[in-house]
Amino acid sequence: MKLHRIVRGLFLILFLGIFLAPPWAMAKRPIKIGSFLALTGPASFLGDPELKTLKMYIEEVNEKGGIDGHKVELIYYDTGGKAKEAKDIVKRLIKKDRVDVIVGGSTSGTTLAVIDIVQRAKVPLISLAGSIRIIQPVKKWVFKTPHTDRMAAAKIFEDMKKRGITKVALITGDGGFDKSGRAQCLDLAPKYGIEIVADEKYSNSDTDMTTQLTKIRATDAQAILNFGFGKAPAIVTKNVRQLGIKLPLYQSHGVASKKFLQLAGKAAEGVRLPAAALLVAEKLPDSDPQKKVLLAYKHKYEAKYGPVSTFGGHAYDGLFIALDAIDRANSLDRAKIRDEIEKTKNFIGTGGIFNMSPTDHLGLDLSAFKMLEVKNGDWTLVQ
Amino acid sequence: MSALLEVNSVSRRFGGVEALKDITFSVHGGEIFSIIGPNGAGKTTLFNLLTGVFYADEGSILFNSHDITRKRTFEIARLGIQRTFQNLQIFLNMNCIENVKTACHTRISSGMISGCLRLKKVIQEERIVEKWAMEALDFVGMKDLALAPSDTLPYGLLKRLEIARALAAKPSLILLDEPAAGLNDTETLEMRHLIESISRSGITVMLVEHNMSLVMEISHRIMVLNYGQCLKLGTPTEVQKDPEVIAAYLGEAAG
Amino acid sequence: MRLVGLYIFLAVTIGLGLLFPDNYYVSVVGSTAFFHIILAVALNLFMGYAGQISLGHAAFFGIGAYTSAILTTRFNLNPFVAMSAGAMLTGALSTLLARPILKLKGHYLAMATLGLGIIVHIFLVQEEWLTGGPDGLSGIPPIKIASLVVDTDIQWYFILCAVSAMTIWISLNLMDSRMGRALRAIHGSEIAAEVLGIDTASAKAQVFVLSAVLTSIAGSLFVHQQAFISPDSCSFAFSVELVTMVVLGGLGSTFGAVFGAAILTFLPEFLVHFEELEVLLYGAILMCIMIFLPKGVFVSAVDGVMHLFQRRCVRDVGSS
Amino acid sequence: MLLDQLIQFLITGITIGAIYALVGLGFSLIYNASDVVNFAQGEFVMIGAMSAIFIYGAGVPYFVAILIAIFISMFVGVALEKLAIEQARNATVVTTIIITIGASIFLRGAALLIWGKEIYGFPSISGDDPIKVGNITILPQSLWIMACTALFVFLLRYFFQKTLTGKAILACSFNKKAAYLMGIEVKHMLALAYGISGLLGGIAGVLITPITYMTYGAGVMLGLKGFCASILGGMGNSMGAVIGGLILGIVESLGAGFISSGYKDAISFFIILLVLFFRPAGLFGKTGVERV
Repeated sequence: MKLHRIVRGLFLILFLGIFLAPPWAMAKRPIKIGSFLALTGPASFLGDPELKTLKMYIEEVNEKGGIDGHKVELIYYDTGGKAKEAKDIVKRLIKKDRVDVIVGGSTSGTTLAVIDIVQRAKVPLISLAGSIRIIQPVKKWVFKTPHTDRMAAAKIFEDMKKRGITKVALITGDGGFDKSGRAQCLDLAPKYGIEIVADEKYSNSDTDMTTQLTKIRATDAQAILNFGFGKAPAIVTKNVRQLGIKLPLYQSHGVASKKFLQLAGKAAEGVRLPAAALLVAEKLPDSDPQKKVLLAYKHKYEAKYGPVSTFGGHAYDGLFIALDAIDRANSLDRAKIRDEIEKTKNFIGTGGIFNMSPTDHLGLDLSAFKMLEVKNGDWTLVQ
Repeated sequence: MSALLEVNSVSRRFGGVEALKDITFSVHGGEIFSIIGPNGAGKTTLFNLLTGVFYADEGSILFNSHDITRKRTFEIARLGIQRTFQNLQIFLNMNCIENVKTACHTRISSGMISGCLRLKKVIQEERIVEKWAMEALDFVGMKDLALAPSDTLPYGLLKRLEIARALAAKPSLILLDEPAAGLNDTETLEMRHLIESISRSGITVMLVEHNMSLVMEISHRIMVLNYGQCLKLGTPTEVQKDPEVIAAYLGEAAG
Repeated sequence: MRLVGLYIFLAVTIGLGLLFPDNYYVSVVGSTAFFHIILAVALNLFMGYAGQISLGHAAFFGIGAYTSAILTTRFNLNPFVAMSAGAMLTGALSTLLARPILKLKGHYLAMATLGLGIIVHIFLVQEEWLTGGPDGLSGIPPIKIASLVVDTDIQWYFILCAVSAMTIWISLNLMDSRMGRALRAIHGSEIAAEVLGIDTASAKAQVFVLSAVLTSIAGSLFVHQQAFISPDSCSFAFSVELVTMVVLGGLGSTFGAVFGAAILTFLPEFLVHFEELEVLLYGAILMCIMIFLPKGVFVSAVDGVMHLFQRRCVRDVGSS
Repeated sequence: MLLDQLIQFLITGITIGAIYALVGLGFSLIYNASDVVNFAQGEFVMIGAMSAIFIYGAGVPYFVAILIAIFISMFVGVALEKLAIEQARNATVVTTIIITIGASIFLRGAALLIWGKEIYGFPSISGDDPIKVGNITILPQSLWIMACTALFVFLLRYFFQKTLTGKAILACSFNKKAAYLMGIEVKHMLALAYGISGLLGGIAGVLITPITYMTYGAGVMLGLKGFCASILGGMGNSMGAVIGGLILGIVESLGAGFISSGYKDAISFFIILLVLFFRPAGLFGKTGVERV
């Protein structure tokens, strides 16, 4: 009986062993793009479109013959949004897979965790995460494509100022994105003459935020600002309407996807948020230099996977900034690639027009952000 | 003879049930003192009070002139009372000799840190504990099984192992809770010899047992409990002759 | 004889380290495995030996890690001083909590330790001024031994190998000592242990503190190796993972914990190739192992080998 | 104004609490029948919700979709018992805990494969327009949640106290061997208990999704809260689990409202710890006496 069990156990392990043998096979020297994304866990809605975008465009590039005859190979792993996993994965990308450049880090937490490693290993990293701490202070090997949370806060406060709002209630989650956004809001508010009259928090796995919003209702706030991503902002939006709060509701760029509109439904009407122009590509004037790029991306993505989000767009920007740099560098020397990434000028991406420099590893300004408002279940541009 | 254990007017209630009511007796050094009575008479409860598993609601218990009424179990053990259990409480996660070695806890003194670092003191202790444990196993005739995992042993051997374990703690009083229950005739006979040799080695024995012939043959004195009350206390002959006892208990059991 | 397992462990790990110093699976995953080994062996003292359960050990890991991180970055303290401070803080906290928490049994104990872990985790997330919030703290200096700065993966490999060996040594020593037996006795039968004169409350408290302090030291080392710490390194999920390691390898056996830690470290590395199937397979493998080898991989294997021999031996003596 | 706030907090607390209660009830039920703490309970909730969303999405009428979904999570419960728990009958408590944790990971992995990582919503039973009484608002769905929880608590009570099958399950929990000797099919009873537990989870899932949305990983937190509820009330005590769940929900809501929204979960865990320090077997649990 006992032995029988052990034999069964051994078979199980053997069986698995056969299937688990890693695919060692490798072709001749392609360009290796490494990526570490949150494909599972609460931030998977970021990693998912990012991966799809990377796969889709690398396929396209390879169909067109690659870069200078080099095929492009994508090597990616799932972080689950966890910092510790991200560190191990990046070490694996560098040590085992020997990638030329890394595009990834869906969340700020995972990106911040690996900065030390890429700096020491001297591998260029283009992050897809929001926090300003990633590029400020400037780190030699680290770049990023999404607008910073500070820019989002600034854009929101700018809009509030225009509407004459001076008292704002803040409500944020307990994730890295939320916390970092909250810190930027608290820091920036006085510069715009805005007073934060409530600073409520929730946990991202919470099921209901009416308690926090009831407290906010009792303050003299003129607007509510919710910094967060995932399902929580949709719940907040619904709860605001449920409690009959008539104040303007601002969301962050963390909800810039069709999904938010689906989830929040009618409650989303009138919600404003700063986001990349991608969501309103069709509504841009034809003169807008970004329009062509945006529509191309949008059509390609939607033909294959369904509604776009700005998150996948960040991956598009990151991938092509990297590939252009490799093309210009005409070499797979990591230092040369890094130098060329830093020299990126007038790159028209989905997030805006990138102009990087040794002091600015993002290369976007506030104009890259558009202020959107939800009207009739769709995004519209606020002029 | 001086009294080793003095129990004075002890009572214990569980909810509304009086498990023990005003029990008074004393046990002398060196004797075999048995407690009999029908199921639920309070025998095991009495053992539990003596070992601090439960506390008495009223009354006092003196052991070797220490008041142990409110002492905690391990403190009482350190004063020299050991017991076995009606439902065996062998450490099934250890082998035989480890079970017995555990009982030497109070006879040695090294702490957790010195144990972790295996200081010289620990090495010396381990040597002497090994010797004590083998002696105790030898005493119950289980020397050859020292390294056998205890979860593979048959019931009869586990009973003996539990006694070996209690003996290894060097008690002056040992409480045996139904040591012969579930044993066949041969094993019961072996158990009887074992109890007698424990007694001969100078350890006072208190015995709870349902096997009447065993009790009558080896006990010096017997206390009969019924519904938590002491019905009779005396020598085996006195108890056997007592009409009340016969009516309440022996009548059916010995008949 | 007593330490033969430890020698094999050292021979294998040192051998691997010398042969493949630059292999990812050795230097990087291997180092992570050592952390897990230290933690699992420490947890096994509490769970396997004393038969208690803790779903909150990540909290002690976090306290050690954050104390080291904060003291070395903000106050420029020597890493070893910071590590001791972390260990002392953990020791004090666990001593304080041991008595009331360890009065609880089974699932209630699981609940209490789980609660403790989550409270600490929430603190780490919320107190951004101190802990950096969810993004954590970075830029933690490496440790220095004499004048050698430890900052390559293979250096860490050997250091962690030594610490793991030390932890295993401690665990094996404790097993065959007065207090070690007392703990295992509590596991076997708490009441019988008391009756044998063991102050079970005190013994449980002591091993809780010991286990917590070892965990805290591992946390401090972790923070210097990673140069970074964030709350998700000490989350509830991590506590559960540690418990799983101990049980998977074989509760109560030091090398069971070692095997469990190694398996659960390397398994995900291989499952990565299955992409979307990874989570499903991980769960399935976990279930299968526990269903077919309920005593754990290592213990079941050892049992299997010993079984025939033992049974024959018992039968012979039993019938005599 | 303060009273309005308090009432609003309480409504929120009771709504969340009712959900915790349903999940906690599932824990309690399985614990009663088999002494196993089933850490996959949260996944029952998730599977019920996800199934309902997709079946409804496929064009099946609303209530039919809900019924099928509840049936699916019930089936998952039975499958878990038959394929995992029953196979490991002699496993220790800790081993079964790991088995159920493995099961929860497995189910999450399966949900990931089948339904992906998206967040999904589900329509409410009777619309999203809040009912207003002065300054106090309440969603119709909250009322449905409260009502359904009350209904199922009542039904379960009836089931265990009045029906033969219910009593048989209870008998298994007291003494498996004796129950077996009395002619009770212990195996079937256990499967039934898991099935009911899955059913409760499925109901909880269908009820909360309109309010909280659902993802493949949302079961973890719900399971944890349900575990807290059943421990707080006293493991194995069904009414205890319900009251524990309600207390937990209310403590969370009031903690967020009056003390600190960032620390509200810490507050509720602190309260649980405090309760356990004074009542080591929960509020309504019996402290067992070991017979030696």
